[in-house]
Amino acid sequence: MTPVAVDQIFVTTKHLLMGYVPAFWQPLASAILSVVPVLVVFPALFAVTTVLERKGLGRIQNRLGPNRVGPFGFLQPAADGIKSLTKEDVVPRDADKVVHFLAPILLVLASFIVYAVLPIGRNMVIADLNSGLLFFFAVGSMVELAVFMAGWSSRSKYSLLGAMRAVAQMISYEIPLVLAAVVVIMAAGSLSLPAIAEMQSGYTWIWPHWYVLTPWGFAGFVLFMISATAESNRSPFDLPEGESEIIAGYYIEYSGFKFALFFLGEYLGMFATSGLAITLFLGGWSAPFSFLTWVPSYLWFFAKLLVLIAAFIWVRGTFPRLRMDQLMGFAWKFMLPMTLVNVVDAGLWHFMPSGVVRGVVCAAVIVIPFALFSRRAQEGKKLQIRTYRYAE
Amino acid sequence: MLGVGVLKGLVETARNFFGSYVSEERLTTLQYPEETSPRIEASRSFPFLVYDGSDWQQGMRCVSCQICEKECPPKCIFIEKSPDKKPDAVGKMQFYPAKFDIDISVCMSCQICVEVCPFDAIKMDVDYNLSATNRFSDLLLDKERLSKSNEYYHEIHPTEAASVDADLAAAREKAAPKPAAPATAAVQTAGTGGAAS
Amino acid sequence: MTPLNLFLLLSALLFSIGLAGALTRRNAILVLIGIELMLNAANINLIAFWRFGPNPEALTGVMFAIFSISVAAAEAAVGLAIILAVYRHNKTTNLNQIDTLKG
Amino acid sequence: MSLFFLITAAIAIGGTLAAMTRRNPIHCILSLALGLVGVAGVYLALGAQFVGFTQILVYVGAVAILATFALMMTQGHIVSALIEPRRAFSRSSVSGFVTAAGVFSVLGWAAQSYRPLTPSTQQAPAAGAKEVGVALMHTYVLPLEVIGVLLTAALIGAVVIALPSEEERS
Repeated sequence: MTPVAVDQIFVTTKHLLMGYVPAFWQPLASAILSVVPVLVVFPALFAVTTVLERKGLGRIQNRLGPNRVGPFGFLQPAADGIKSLTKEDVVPRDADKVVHFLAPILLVLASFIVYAVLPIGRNMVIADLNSGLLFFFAVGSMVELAVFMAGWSSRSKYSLLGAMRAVAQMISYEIPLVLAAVVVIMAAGSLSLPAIAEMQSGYTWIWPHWYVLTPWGFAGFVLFMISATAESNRSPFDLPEGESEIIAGYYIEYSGFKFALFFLGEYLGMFATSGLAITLFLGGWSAPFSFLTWVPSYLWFFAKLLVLIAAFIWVRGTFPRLRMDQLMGFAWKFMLPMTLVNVVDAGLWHFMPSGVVRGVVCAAVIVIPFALFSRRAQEGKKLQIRTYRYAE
Repeated sequence: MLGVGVLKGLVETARNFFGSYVSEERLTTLQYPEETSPRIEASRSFPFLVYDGSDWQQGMRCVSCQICEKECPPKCIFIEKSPDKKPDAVGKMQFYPAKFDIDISVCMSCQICVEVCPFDAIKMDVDYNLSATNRFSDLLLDKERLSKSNEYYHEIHPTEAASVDADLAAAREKAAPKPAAPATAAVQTAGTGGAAS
Repeated sequence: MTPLNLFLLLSALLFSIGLAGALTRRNAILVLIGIELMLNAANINLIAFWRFGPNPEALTGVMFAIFSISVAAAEAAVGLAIILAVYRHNKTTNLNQIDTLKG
Repeated sequence: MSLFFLITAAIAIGGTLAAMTRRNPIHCILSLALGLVGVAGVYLALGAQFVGFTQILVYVGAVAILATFALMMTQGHIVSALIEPRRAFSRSSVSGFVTAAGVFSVLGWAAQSYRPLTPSTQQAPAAGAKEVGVALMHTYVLPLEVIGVLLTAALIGAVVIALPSEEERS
């Protein structure tokens, strides 16, 4: 088989299967054939990621991590799933039963719908909407509502505090998230994610045309990933959960399988934003070097996804949780101005003639404000190695 | 500049991550049920009752004075005095506990019962594998389950047990001139045997 | 294709629901929500007439709807800020109890 | 008549009806979000993708959340204060319903008596991001600037209004 045939094997298989379906049922069959793999692959990835995350975090803290269930502990998610399925489903007596029940469902639903516009490989996207990116952010904003529903309906102080924290945080970080993505829209001139991925699939000598390799693209990627970490409530921005203060935040009153659904929704959201970052900045399904294009495109997508997941785990194992005022200050005083500067930088890149001068100028336009902002941020703060005093 | 500390932190955790695969001394984890850490002599878990000799009912050092019951902060000890008397470790006729229960789900391992016991009858155990399926009856230890021999005590806390045996032997010396009841002779020899080992 | 009449009927219905809510509810926030609903009903009209109108390439209706959405967003922000300020004075958002102009 | 339109219209009507009739304001806001998603679906049925997704982004992501925040910052801590009393047949509500019914009958009569119109193009004209952007930057550049000024003014104005005054803060 030629590399192209291997690359398109899922697409051709689908077309082959569609040939056996009567014309009336074809739209439905096509939808099912496209949707079911996504519904299978990403939850499976969730299961694998939980093990990898726990093992990775363990190694970062010089522990072993889970290693009992199955070979090297890789059947741990099955054990966790059985456990959460057999646990009692507790609903607080004063809870708003309907909203309490709908919240995890809405969360998982919103996290799943987002995958409709993500190109997983060449010609592999469920719905090629010409406002795909807008769709992504629009559906992503429903997660906030789900989180609020979960927190409010539980009728618990902790969950309400956690939900309000989470919503405030997600709204604050949605602005830098969208503004960081705007530079790519400016460069690509399209909101369709497959088109954006296609735009980056060319090569100069062996180097790809990924947006991350430009000054504004790199800055945009870093800003996007920071905002994505905050959007998916992951450490170091996980204070909606804040075990030490508000126990588990908005899902404290959930147990059993609903709790597992929250977990699933959170991880699916993380995969989706990582997938979006890959599509916007890391060239989607395209190979990193021109001599590697024979590897199927979907493998590249998942390889990049795993790398980003590893980065998320690494960051989670490294940084302590921020304080609420630090979190908000970081969003409004650093992220937002930096993304606005980045938008200006992308415009500059677009209108300057290509060459070394352009690269230097555009890099300077990013680096100088960054240095200024970081000096502002550290002004008046005594940064020193903390000396520990023990109680006497 | 902002971000340098972030990168330093990332490098540190990466070093931990890869180091845990390379160097053995980084991983301090023990695979618990298969391997256990070496026992430390000073470790303590929950109280037990010491008896001398081989018969736990005869050799019971406890004279049911109920000081530990009164002193216990969480009140987890329950003692019922016996109607009759039997010779104690020193050979004096004393009461013995008809019932001696410790609820170790309540016990907080403070060791006050050991401190206040004038007869060296209650000591701290080191066993920590105490999980049980029934939280009521399995965690309420009665007299029989609490009794452990002096040899066991020597095994877990050798230094402490030796000094306790020396004290007991001295007390027995003082009590020896008086005519001892025939039944205590066996206990006495067993007690000295324990001290010698 | 759905006939235009249905879109207009839907829009009229949503407008009436919003109007009824704005007239009958006592909570200031819900009155504001009713007004938002009426704006949305108007937007349906704009989009429907753009789609069925003679010159859809000009995007007039879409543009009007986009501007209307942004005006509605601004209105919601200012309106809720006013409600917060009023609440701080009167300790209520019930419109029946907010009956003085003096702060 | 397409199935998609029927479903979205049903969602829109159901959601907005619930939003205006539920007694618990939080339920009202949540059902309003649902109803506005339905309205966005109606936009999609009309082929206006960009406006539909903007609708979800603005109303579900921003306005509904803003309304919940306003509710929480005013009386959210008292659960019983949130629930409105049942008074469906008071004078003011009856007059409100009558007014709304009158408006609906007039509007509905106008909509029904409209001569049936078919779209001039079978396929909806492209109203994606690119076309909207071009239109915004050419034909509608003045309204765009005005909207920008309006939004900035609204942002600053909302902050100034909502901030507690000096004596209240001390």
